[in-house]
Amino acid sequence: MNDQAAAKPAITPEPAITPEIVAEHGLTPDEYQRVLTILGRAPNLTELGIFSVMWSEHCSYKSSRRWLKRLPTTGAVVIQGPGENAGVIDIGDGQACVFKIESHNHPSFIEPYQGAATGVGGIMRDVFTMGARPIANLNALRFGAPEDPRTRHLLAGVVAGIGGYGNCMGVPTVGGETNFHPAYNGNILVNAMTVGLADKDRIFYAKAAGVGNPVIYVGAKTGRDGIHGATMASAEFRDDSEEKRPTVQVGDPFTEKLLLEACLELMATDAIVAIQDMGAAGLTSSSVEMSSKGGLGIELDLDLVPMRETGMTPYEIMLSESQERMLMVIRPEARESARAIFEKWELDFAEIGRLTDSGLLVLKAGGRIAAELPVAPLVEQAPVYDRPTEPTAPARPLRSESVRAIEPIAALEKLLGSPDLASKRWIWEQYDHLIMGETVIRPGGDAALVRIPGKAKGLAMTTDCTPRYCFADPKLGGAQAVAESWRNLTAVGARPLAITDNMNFGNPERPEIMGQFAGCIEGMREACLALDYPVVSGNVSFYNETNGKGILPTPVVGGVGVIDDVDKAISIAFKAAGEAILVFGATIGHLGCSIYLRELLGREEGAPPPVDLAAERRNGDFIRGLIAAGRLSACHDLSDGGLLVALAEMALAGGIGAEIALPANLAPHAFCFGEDQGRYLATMPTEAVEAVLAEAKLAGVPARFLGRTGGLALTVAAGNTISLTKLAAVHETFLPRLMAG
Amino acid sequence: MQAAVVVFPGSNREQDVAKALGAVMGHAPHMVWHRDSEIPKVDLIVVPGGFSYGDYLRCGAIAAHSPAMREIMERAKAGIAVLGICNGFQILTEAGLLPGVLLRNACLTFVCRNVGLKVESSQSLFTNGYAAGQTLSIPVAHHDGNYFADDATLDRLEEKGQIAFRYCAGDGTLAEEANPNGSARSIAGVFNETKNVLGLMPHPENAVLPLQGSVDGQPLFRGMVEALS
Amino acid sequence: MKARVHITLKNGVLDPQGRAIAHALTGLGFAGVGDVRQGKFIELDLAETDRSKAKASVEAMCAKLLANTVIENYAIDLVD
Amino acid sequence: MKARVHITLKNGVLDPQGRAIAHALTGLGFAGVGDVRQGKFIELDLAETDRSKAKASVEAMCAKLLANTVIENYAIDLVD
Ligand SMILES: Nc1ncnc2c1ncn2[C@@H]1O[C@H](COP(=O)(O)OP(=O)(O)O)[C@@H](O)[C@H]1O
Ligand SMILES: [Mg+2]
Repeated sequence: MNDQAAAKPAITPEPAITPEIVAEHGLTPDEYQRVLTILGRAPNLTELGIFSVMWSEHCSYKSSRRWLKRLPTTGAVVIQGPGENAGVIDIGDGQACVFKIESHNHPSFIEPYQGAATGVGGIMRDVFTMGARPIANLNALRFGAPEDPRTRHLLAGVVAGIGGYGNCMGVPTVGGETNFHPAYNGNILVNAMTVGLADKDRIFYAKAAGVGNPVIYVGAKTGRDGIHGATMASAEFRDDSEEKRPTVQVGDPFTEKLLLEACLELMATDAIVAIQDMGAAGLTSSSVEMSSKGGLGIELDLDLVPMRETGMTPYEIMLSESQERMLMVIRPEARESARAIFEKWELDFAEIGRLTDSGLLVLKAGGRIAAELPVAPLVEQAPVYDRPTEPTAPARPLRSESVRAIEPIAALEKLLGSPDLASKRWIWEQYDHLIMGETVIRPGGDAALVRIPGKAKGLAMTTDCTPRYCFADPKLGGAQAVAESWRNLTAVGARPLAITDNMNFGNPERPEIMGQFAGCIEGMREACLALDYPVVSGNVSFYNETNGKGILPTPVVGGVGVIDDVDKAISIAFKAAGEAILVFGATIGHLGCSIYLRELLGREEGAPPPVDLAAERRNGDFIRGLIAAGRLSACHDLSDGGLLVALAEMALAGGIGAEIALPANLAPHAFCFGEDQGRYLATMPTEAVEAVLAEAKLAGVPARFLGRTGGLALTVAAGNTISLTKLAAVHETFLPRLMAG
Repeated sequence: MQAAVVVFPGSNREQDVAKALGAVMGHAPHMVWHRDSEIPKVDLIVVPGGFSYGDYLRCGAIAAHSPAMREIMERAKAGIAVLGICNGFQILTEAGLLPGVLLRNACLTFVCRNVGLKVESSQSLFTNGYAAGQTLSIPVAHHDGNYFADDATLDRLEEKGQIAFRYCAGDGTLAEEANPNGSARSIAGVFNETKNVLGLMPHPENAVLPLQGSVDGQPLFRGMVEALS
Repeated sequence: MKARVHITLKNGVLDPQGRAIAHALTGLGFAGVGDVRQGKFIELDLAETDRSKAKASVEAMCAKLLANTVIENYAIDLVD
Repeated sequence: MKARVHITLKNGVLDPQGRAIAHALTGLGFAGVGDVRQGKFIELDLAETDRSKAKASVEAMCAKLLANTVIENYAIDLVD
């Protein structure tokens, strides 16, 4: 190949490659050496640009690949694991669920509305590229301290952007999570997840095939948007990078809606051989990915690329991140029928090249060769790093005696109004969470539940991560994130099936950050194995760091589960007065790393609550059984804030109060606010209690009667009480007040 | 009875309303692509919710000038029933089939939630399934539902009984807090003078099944089908 | 030739965006901000070279599509 | 005094709105409509009477709130 390349060298005149240019493209001297060896000559600027994006952290996973291999990715339900545009699982009845999560952290910090909007647009493309119609969106957000001057502006823009894109696409945004912590002041996290539905035998892949087959460009025109977005997402922020901003990508959800309908219409025919959306590194990664997966060459005539701006160079065309574009390989005889569909939807449709057997990526422009690169080495010889890791020092366990006791009701009132526990209604009411008419469980509870059109069954979905646990103990935190998502799905009655993950970390070149990453992966691995809950897709976002200060390690887990009959699903809301309230799972009152400790005592310390995966599974399977048998009326998993917070959320959701007694053997604040894992609160008719307790005992599931629902107040241990009206006010004021400024 | 749902580029609740209608009609409505100025002979034309043409320029403005709309105006003048929901309502006002305009929500944000709706008049082919004064729970999901018209127009609408729905509290009382978008006089839906055209912002098509948390939208579809069959 | 069109809300039509801007500016500590109104500014490239013809056709564009004359006024300048 | 602020998208920044308008105008039969860009036009009443002070404070308003300087440019005229 090298001789060939030498025989017809790229001849478009472009500046000679200096070490400075190499550095600007984020390639190390070693990596550049590797380029020279592969080519047997110096690259021109376009070729260098292509190497730089293909070998960027974002596209090559060079720092994480070695660790990601540790994640379990197989299982009975897995149709397609990581490596394609999205993961695919079997949900029965010949149907498949296609889902993935993706970060748009850096762009959202620079321009919150467009950054978040294009993030949502990108992940939806990943899902419908595979032939699935998106049926739900979720998002996991992390912002800096509420009092940080930038937080309000960022939160407002991100939420408006997510809504602006998803609402226009007509896909309900049904869930997510939102946390605040000073560690995100300079690096917010915006992770967007899309869940789609397809026929099991109609999944589309990126693997190109058929020498001579036409390569088709469809969607929006190409402009100078976000050039070097991919390399930006792979470079640590310096304060001045707020100044030298790259051109921001602007999203056009209207065009994407047309693209979605046009693609699905074409996918109903047998025209498509391979299809790949143009995401980060647009035309470069899509063309390289398709040809490398097919072991073929590809030849593109850049003069045929639909252009929005004049005078774009091959470099700019190949690196542009203009949105709402797709690349396809189709059967030649389908050309005209395919064109007709895209013209009906008023979208560009251009044949810009063909597949070859040369194994080369050949770019022509103005009748000259603008670039000529061997595809296989570009992908296979991408650098892979085994970066040094330094394990996080174990956190000193915290004796609960050392934690000041605050009267439970007074503490609850403060906690329910604290940033992480306050209602997120202000956010999710800006998302159309009802369109399509299948939303059974709306935002505000545990997992969201969306019925499958025309079926009794539904898909439950959730995103979860507790970064403060991951920071104190990465391995435990990784396991906890997986376990909590599993628990959230279980709490509505669903069978957890698989996850997608979004690993958000600091600078991987720092051993302690790599140590956090490795630790979280190990924990996730153990939890996935213990819970039969494989990883089918994911995304890594490194360099979430400003001036050497990294974010909290944030491995967001997006879980999907199935329930056979949505009528059997239950929400967190109390349904009737006079019902019994039980807590399942062991309550020992672990206060290390708790919200109570942080919000009320200003202490972020101690070891996080242990995660016992065997117990997690035992308890969850037991709860799911009860729900399937229709024996519970409401259920809520216990997470941030502990038992009393969950009880309050259930009461507020149902507009029905409760009275519970406190155990003698445990300090009230430890019992009410400890964050012991693997627990659920559930309600049932009083008559049922005895039998349920007996069965729990047999199943080895700790269970205890707490009290009863009823009234319009929350009462703890006779006497200490607070009205739901007052609780609701506290719970619902934080965000509206913050955002009103 | 026959119905047609007109689909514009960017419409996105056409399936929701087609399902709700189909369920009561016993057969699916015709889905008509906006470019086909030929709309089949039907008793009801629905302009569905969504973001026609991305809601660019003004919500509904661009769709209001499509060939399909010209045809719909003709049919409406000829007395055929026309129902515009959300973006459909915006399109009908932009086209001049209904009075007033829909401005950006007073809160400036998109709002998705169930709201209280008071049925102002049951005297129409759209609302005969309800009792006047009845209160409903129906979802809204819009960014521009802030109904505006000058006082003279509003007075006239009230005199002629052209107000179909108002936003209200659970107990049926009109209140600032119960008005999700700042609409003048809490107006959520209006008829044309001859009451064969209705536009409303809320989504009855998303309140027809128990799993949707409310079935208060049912009577609207049942009433229409009874009146038009 | 180029046309620049200003589209503004008629008096008496409430302007939620304008009001929100005024409120936000005051919140940011800008004193003495009174009424704020937000309108649109649309620039069009036209093939037409004849001024009066261009003017007429932009008039028609405004009346037909660009402005909603129930609530909006428009003003047109041509620049060549 | 009054300030009139024009906020326009920077060159090269995609303007889906402008594109849709151009497309619609052509659809309505207006020939020769080329590029269309849509911006904002904001009018503010200011208590400030000193021109240069007013100018400075509106500058600040644009940078802080009115314009999104990542993708938008702004131009200010004062009229008294
Ligand atoms: N950014 C968001 N988008 C949509 N829904 C959200 C978002 N943030 C929080 N929510 C919703 O608020 C509820 C509470 O979130 P969270 O406290 O994370 O639940 P849990 O602790 O059970 O994971 C959930 O229903 C979640 O879907
Ligand atoms: Mg939960």
